[in-house]
Amino acid sequence: MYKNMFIIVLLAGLGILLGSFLLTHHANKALPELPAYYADKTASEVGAANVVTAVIVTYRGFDTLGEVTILFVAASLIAMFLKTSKAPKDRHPRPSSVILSTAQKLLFPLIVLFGVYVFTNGHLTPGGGFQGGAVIATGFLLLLMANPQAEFKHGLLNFIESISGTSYVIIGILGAILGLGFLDNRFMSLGELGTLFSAGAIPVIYSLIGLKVGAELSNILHHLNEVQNEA
Amino acid sequence: MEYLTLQNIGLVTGFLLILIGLYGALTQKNILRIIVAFTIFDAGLNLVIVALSYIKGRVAPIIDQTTGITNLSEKFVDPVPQALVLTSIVIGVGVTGVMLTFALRMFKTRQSLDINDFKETKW
Amino acid sequence: MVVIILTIVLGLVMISMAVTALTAQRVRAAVLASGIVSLIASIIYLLLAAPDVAMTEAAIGSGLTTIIFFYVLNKIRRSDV
Amino acid sequence: MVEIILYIAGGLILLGMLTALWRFVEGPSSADRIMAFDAMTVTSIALIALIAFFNNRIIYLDVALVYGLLSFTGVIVIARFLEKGL
Amino acid sequence: MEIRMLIGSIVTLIGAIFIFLGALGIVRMPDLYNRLQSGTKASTLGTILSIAGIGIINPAWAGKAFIIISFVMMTNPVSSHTLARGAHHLGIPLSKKTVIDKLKEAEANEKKEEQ
Amino acid sequence: MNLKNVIQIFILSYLTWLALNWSVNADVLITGAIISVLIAVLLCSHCEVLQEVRLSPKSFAYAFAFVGVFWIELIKSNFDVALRVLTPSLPINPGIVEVKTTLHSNIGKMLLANAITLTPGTLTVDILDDRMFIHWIDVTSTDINEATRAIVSKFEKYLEVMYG
Repeated sequence: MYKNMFIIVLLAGLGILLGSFLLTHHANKALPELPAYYADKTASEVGAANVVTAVIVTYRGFDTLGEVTILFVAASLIAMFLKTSKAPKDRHPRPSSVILSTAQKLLFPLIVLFGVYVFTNGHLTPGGGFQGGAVIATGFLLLLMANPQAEFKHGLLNFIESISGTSYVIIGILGAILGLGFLDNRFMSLGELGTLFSAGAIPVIYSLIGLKVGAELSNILHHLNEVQNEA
Repeated sequence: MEYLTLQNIGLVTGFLLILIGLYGALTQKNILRIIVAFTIFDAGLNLVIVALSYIKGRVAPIIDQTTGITNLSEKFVDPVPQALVLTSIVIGVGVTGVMLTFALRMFKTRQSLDINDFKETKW
Repeated sequence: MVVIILTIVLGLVMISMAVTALTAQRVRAAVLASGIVSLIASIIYLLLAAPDVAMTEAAIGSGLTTIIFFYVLNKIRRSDV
Repeated sequence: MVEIILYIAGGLILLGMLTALWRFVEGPSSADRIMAFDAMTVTSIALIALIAFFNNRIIYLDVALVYGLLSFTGVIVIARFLEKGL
Repeated sequence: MEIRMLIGSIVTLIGAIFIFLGALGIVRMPDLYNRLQSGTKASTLGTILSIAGIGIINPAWAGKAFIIISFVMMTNPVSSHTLARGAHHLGIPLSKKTVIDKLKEAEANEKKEEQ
Repeated sequence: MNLKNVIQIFILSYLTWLALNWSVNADVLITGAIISVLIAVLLCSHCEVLQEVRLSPKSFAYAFAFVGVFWIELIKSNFDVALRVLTPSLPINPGIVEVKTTLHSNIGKMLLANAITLTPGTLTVDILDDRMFIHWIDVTSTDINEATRAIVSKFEKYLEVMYG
């Protein structure tokens, strides 16, 4: 009883706070100083057409490194939670129909290609490593859908993940040595704005992030698929 | 009528989602439903941040033929909160995955999903 | 004006789906409803001039979260799930 | 002229989404809900294309493609969940 | 120029009408399978026509519009087939108007042979 | 590792890449070629899906004819179902019928099932070897042969030439 009263009082207080914020706040008419700097200088300093990508990969590169680390820790935690209960396989899932398995074979290369398109064009169009990684994981998921007991190349996934993670850090250090700071993209040529080979190291970094995220998410889905049924 | 802008609608929707999600997370008994309420809370929070970065009459911060390359700071919306929200969404799915697998482990040890059955670490 | 009406309708749908997610009888309906909340959020992100966020929300926030939820629900087969 | 026709089209698409939503709330079975979800997401692709046209940005179409791909996989996963094939 | 844009917008409008009719079918039809028939199929054609109309209005967008159209045409029948198959396996009932169900008979026959 | 298969997957991926980028600059062409080769060799050396396609002028002509017939059927049957939905009395006569197909290859079966599913009024519910179970919104005959003639034959004669 007291607990419910407490919850209602808490929510009402929060509601009043948010409502008063809504009534008193004034919409921005112009960009603050820092975002205005980013918007004006991205084209000449970084060479990327997508300002959000420039902010994520270069200006705020450390944040993204931390983000990738958090995702890695989450994937390891999920593997740890699920691996301790490894039991002999007693799953008998209903097999999929011919239509789904054939469509999967036809769609799988195209989905992976689309994921690669999303992360190699991260500096020109919306999207980037995280979205492209999710699309690639979708392709692997479709593989699992068509054949739930498919044997996955676990080693290959882990290999891709660790190689791309290490390369990401190495490129960051290269930026510190050859350029101006850690994760600086200007040690490769900036190229012409709006073309595929532009923005220095951003496409390379985003491709590595995409491969790493795709491998991690595929690993998570594979672990979830393998744990045996309960109850 | 001047309150009826895109930004304010986004803010109101986001605030209501935050309140609904918080209410659900505090009152539900089933662990899985608590996690569902948490994802709704997450969506509302992200919506509020993106709505705050919107400026009326401006376009998405991506340079192409329609924007030109001069005076960009007077044409673009704020890119920094968008980058922040992108990070937040990716971390959100990692957190949700960990919560779900933990709920699965809890269910396996106790065959129950009720939050009141797990009281050992309560203080 | 048209954009304002569209956003209001989408926002109302989001809020009603969030309420549905809390009141649904079975967990799978709640998960689907929260998936719809995320999907409509990604359309609102497009209207708020944030295509990057819209893409991330569609791919990761809505897609992968729902998929992981259903994988876990598959391991917990009970009458109310 | 063109814009007025497209506004009417957008209104019809929104109405279609809301009608599918009614089926989602109504049920009665889980499969009906998934079908309403599928119809809504397919419809949303058209809505996103219209938004892209009114903003005059081709880059928004990428979002529509990702949206369609993820909703397709989601429906497959849930359908396989229903028939216990996961 | 003007004629092409008019044609494109009319194609989009026809697509929107199909989407609306499909949604109407979702509400009116009596059981899941009939809803799948009218609902997702009409929505698919509506979406295809809408995007084709947008592609006609802006010829520079034609490549991406073509990709989206072929993708939707590839994936949508697969998902509705999987859903219908799962629903039939789960035993979701057909409406009272149904005249015949050969699949149920075939499954019953197979079970008999196994025993 | 089958060379014909790898080449087919490569061509498919490369065309998709070009349509996605919608430009023919040198950098797009080179990157696309590298990525398509990697996908075809590393990921798809075992998915023998396009093997059964016959590459001859006749099959190309039939492919175009198939697409044309398919679009005509699609629009015709869409109007049919739309009329049924709009009629207040809802004149439907549904049922699941069994039909037989003479196609042997998997991709031919998949294309046939997809074409049947995409035309409103018919929906492939299940497929067991060469028997397909189809939900039909207006059952005119429950006999296998007549149902086959009404639903399958119009698509099958084109697909047979292309995929066998």
